[in-house]
Amino acid sequence: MSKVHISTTVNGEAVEFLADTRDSLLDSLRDSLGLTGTKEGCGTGDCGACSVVVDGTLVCSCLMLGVEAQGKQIETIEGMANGDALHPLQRKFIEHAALQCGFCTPGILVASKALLEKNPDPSEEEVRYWLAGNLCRCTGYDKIIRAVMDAAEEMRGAA
Amino acid sequence: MNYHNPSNFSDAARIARDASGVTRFLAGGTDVLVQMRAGAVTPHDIIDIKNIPGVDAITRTADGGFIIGAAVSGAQMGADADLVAAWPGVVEGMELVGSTQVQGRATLAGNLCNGSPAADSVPGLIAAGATAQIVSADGVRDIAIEDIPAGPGRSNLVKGEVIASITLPARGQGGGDAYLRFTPRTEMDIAVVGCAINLTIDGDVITSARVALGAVAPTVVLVPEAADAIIGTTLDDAAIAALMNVVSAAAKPISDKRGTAEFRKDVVGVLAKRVAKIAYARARGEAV
Amino acid sequence: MAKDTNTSDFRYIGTRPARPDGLDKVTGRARYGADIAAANMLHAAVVRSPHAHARIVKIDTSKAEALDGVKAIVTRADFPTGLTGEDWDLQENTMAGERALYDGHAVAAIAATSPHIARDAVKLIEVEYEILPHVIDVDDAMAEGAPVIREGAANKTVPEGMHPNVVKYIEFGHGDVEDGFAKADLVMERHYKTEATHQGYIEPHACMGQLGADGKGEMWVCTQGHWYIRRMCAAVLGLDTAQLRVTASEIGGGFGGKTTIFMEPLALALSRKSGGRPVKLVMSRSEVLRATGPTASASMDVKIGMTKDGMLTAGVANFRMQGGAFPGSPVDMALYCAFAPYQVPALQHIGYDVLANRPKCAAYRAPGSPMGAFAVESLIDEMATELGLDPMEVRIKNSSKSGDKSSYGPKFGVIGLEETLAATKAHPNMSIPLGPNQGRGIAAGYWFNHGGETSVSVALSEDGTVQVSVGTPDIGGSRASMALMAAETLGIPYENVRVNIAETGSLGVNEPTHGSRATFASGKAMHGALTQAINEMCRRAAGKWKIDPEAVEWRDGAAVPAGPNAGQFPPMTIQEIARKMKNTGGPISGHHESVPDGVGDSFGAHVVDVEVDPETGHTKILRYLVVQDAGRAIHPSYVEGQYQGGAVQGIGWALNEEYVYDNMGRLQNPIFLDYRVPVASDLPMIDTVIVEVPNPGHPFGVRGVGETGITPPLPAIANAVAAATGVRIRHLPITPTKLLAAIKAK
Amino acid sequence: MVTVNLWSGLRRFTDGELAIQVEAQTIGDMLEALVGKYPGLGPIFDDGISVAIDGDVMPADMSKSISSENEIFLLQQMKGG
Repeated sequence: MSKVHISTTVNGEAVEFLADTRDSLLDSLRDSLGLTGTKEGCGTGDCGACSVVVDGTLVCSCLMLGVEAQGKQIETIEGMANGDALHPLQRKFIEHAALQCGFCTPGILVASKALLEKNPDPSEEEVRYWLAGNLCRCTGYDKIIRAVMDAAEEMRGAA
Repeated sequence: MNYHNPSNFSDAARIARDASGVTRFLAGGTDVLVQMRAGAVTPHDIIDIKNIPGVDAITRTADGGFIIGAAVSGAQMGADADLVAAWPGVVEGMELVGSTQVQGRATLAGNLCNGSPAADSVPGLIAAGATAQIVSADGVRDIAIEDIPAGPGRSNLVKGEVIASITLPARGQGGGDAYLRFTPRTEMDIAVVGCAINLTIDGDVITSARVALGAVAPTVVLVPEAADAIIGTTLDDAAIAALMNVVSAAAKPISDKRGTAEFRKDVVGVLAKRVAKIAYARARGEAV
Repeated sequence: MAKDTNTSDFRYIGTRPARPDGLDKVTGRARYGADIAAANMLHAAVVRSPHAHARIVKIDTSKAEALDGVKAIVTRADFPTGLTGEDWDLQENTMAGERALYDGHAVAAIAATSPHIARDAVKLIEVEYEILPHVIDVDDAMAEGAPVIREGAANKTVPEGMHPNVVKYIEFGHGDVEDGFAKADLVMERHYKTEATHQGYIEPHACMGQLGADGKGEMWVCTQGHWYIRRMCAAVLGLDTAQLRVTASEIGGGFGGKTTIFMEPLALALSRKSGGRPVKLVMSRSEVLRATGPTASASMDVKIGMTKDGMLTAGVANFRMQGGAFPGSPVDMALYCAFAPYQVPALQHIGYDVLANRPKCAAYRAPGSPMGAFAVESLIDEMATELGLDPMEVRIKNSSKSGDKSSYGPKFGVIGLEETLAATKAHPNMSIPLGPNQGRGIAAGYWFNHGGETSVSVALSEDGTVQVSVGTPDIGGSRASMALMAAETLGIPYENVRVNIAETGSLGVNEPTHGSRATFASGKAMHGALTQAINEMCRRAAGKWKIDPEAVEWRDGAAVPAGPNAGQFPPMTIQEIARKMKNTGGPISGHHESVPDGVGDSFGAHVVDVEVDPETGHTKILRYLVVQDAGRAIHPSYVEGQYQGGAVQGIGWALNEEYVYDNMGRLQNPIFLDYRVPVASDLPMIDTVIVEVPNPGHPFGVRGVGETGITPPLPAIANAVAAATGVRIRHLPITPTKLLAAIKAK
Repeated sequence: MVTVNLWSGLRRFTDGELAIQVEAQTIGDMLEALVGKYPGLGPIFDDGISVAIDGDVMPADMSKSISSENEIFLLQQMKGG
């Protein structure tokens, strides 16, 4: 089966890859581009482990075709830190022990970042509903919610 | 699988008409990709309509209605203040489809074409009296939303037809709509029962209404006798009791993994009561 | 004593530093099971039975073989024969033989040059089935006339005359229960059921295996225990165990479900058949739900006697559990745990392990204990309510104390249930007023904890930093707790310790991270290994000082002369000893292996407030409190995390999670949309209190903390719902459908 | 002489006895002596058991020393999650 040549931008870098038309964007990121920080937990858009941002919109990369990436701006967990400087959310997740196994963590960080860019001062309820599509089976969400709220507060202070 | 990226709806419809195997239109993709991943459907041709100019825009009709392009996402609808103000029930139905991530992609047209009797956005559209613009190689036609679903997973659209947009009528004075569903979880769930009501009032009296129910029949259903139960009333206790009885009687649900028929018949009445109160309050301009 | 009132002399233990793997995990760098690729790698896919029970008449692979890109296909015919016992069970579950025993049972596997080709090939394999009668429910499976899943599977514990699907029977107790019931003022007997649930880890099973014609192999796999993977794969494939080297990837949750094999031998078999190419096999979510995990489902009868002042006089528990088409439901442990929090003069326990046409169950966090607690704690609560007694006081009054004889026979060591219940009673959540349709429920829970085979090495680096090699994969932060204990033992900074999860080639056999044992068992063995290394460092210092090694002590990261030589020489730091070690006798390391004794039993108590919508039967969790004895909390944040995570898994089990089958025995909800684990918006914050009653069997007082937390939620929520509605649901989950029907029937 | 407490389901194999005295210095001796006395216990032990010595539950470590001072229970084999 012939593949389609795709040019796109991932974390600010221009990249090219060949996509089988059946590949999801998640497949393309992981298998074609080697960006395995984005995870597959379900393949049906129900767990959020594959969360990425495409042209400013938070999406499940398992629900998008790789060929749809043509010409888009894609942000993944690998682009979240600025060199050695972690994003406040990343720091707060470590500080609050907001991860146990860590498998859902990239998706939750990407989703939380999208939230705080849209709403810098979310209530606990708003954080919980925004992240309802990101399953975590280890933590019971408590420390995740606290880490997001704390990061939001720090970012507001810095702004 | 062939990936097509047409630049207008006529081409999209023609590609679909001429295709020999399984064909899927790709708007949000939130159902198509799930079906592909499950191995349930492997399209021979997939037609991406998202790059058609205007398909991702919400525009206004001359009389103040809304035209919602087939690729407009739930998140876009929620961000459109005019649309939210006019048709809050339609928007809240759409916003219940999937997670924040799914909201970034999922569309009204896709939710409609998926053909689920539990589709959260469909009762609100039907209650609102919305129509869909259908494009085929033969031309363009508008049909009422309630005429599109044919049964679970099936629609009345034929090969070579594609939804280009959804039109919501002008809201007008004294109108209010609302949608509620029941799910075991607070989010990330399929409606066990859903109910949308759109009504208009003159003073305190309901002058017109449309009631649509989800997940209680093979398709989302419009229940005119439920509307009749509240038209001409001030939504007093007797009217609400009548509404609850009518929707319970109109519901012809099945028992499945998500709930029993008995539960659905009970809860559809409860939802109708709650939805009617919200729609009525909205029509009166009260905050809810 | 509650954690915040406890004081200790520890410098590192009890602090909350950043976990060693934190940076990798927040940047996406950590490598999990599916995050690996190798040159020349193939991708595998598995053909699974769509039938609950069917004879496999014929498998035609010819069309799949003809597909371009398909490199190998295996069926059961490619596996060795003659296995017995557990090894046969593992092989049969990995790949069906004569019959498919459940919906999702593997019947063939394919390796191809891309995942798409492998999946296309799955559709080209033609399997002819003869559908057989099936059975799903545990009570149905024991009934006369039920389809026999396997003749001769029963072990010798099963008395004559039982249905062949009953494969294990257990009976134990003490005292005269009839006499006990005669002394009671109230005797109640109730029937309870719980449905099967899945561990629900977010990372699907994934591995990459490579196996050559020489019988040497490598495997990368997400697992709680790579020595188990090695032994089981070797047994199923007829390999020499030491020729297989298994590396544990980072693991995306396990909760017991990754303590065994499901598909790993398939990757190796496909690799061997394709000329030794590496084969990657990653399950889809629906494969995970259909063919791995889950828990047993349970049908339970409990009868309890209670005096009017709340003293328990006698109890009888009769539990039936199906664990899928193979022996191994945790009915025995359910019974051992059921009454463990209480002192009951007379008890009788009877249990049946039963086969059904469902996937082979795996361990799930405190296996069996949640079901037993649901039945017993629900009934105690119902009886206390009936007698007008405070359910908390009834529990305190009957609670087990240090040195008491346990409900399953042996006496307890030092336990902290009394302290746990006292801290629970004193918690502010207990006195928050409740509104209409709201109710408060409490329950206690128990887990044994576990030691298990453990092998640990430590080694000193040239600059005085220390590496620790353990064999227990880190699922929830155990590397942090190891590093803290090592820092404490050595008197060096936490950051100067690196903890590695060693592959199977570099340590002796280790059991998995299961039974809440990692921090206890690997920690205890590490302490032994560090003691050995410290002794050697003291010996090196003594050599330099030309004094007796016995006269050297280790203090604050340095060897210090002691006894008659005290003060004679300045302390020799670990850095100094390390710098000179190549000239003082060579590498310094320590090693320890054992099956550690001194396991500390674990008790917890939970309090939950719920609000029920009386018109829909929907239950909302308003607030939730976990109180549990940790023995000693090494890294309190991760102890709290275990409490919170366990509680939320229990909430899911109590309210929404269940395996739903149609009348053909097919699983109806094999995706996360319909298998409803709790989402963030379903929950409040989960309050925690860490009680510390140190375990004398561990150098730092550690008890395991991982499992007990899933046990009390099931009854606590059922009790809260009963308090809110006056309706008692005795069949989990408490779905809105069930609860609304019960409210209407009231 | 040590006293071994069995679970009551095993009484079918021990003529109804549940507290059995055997001469043994180690757990290995003890299990061997039990099977010698009641051969029906052999297959049960082969399937795997746990032994609790003074409340410490562990898989049977054959070399572990025991004496008449110890409280000894046999339990079905335990596994954790």
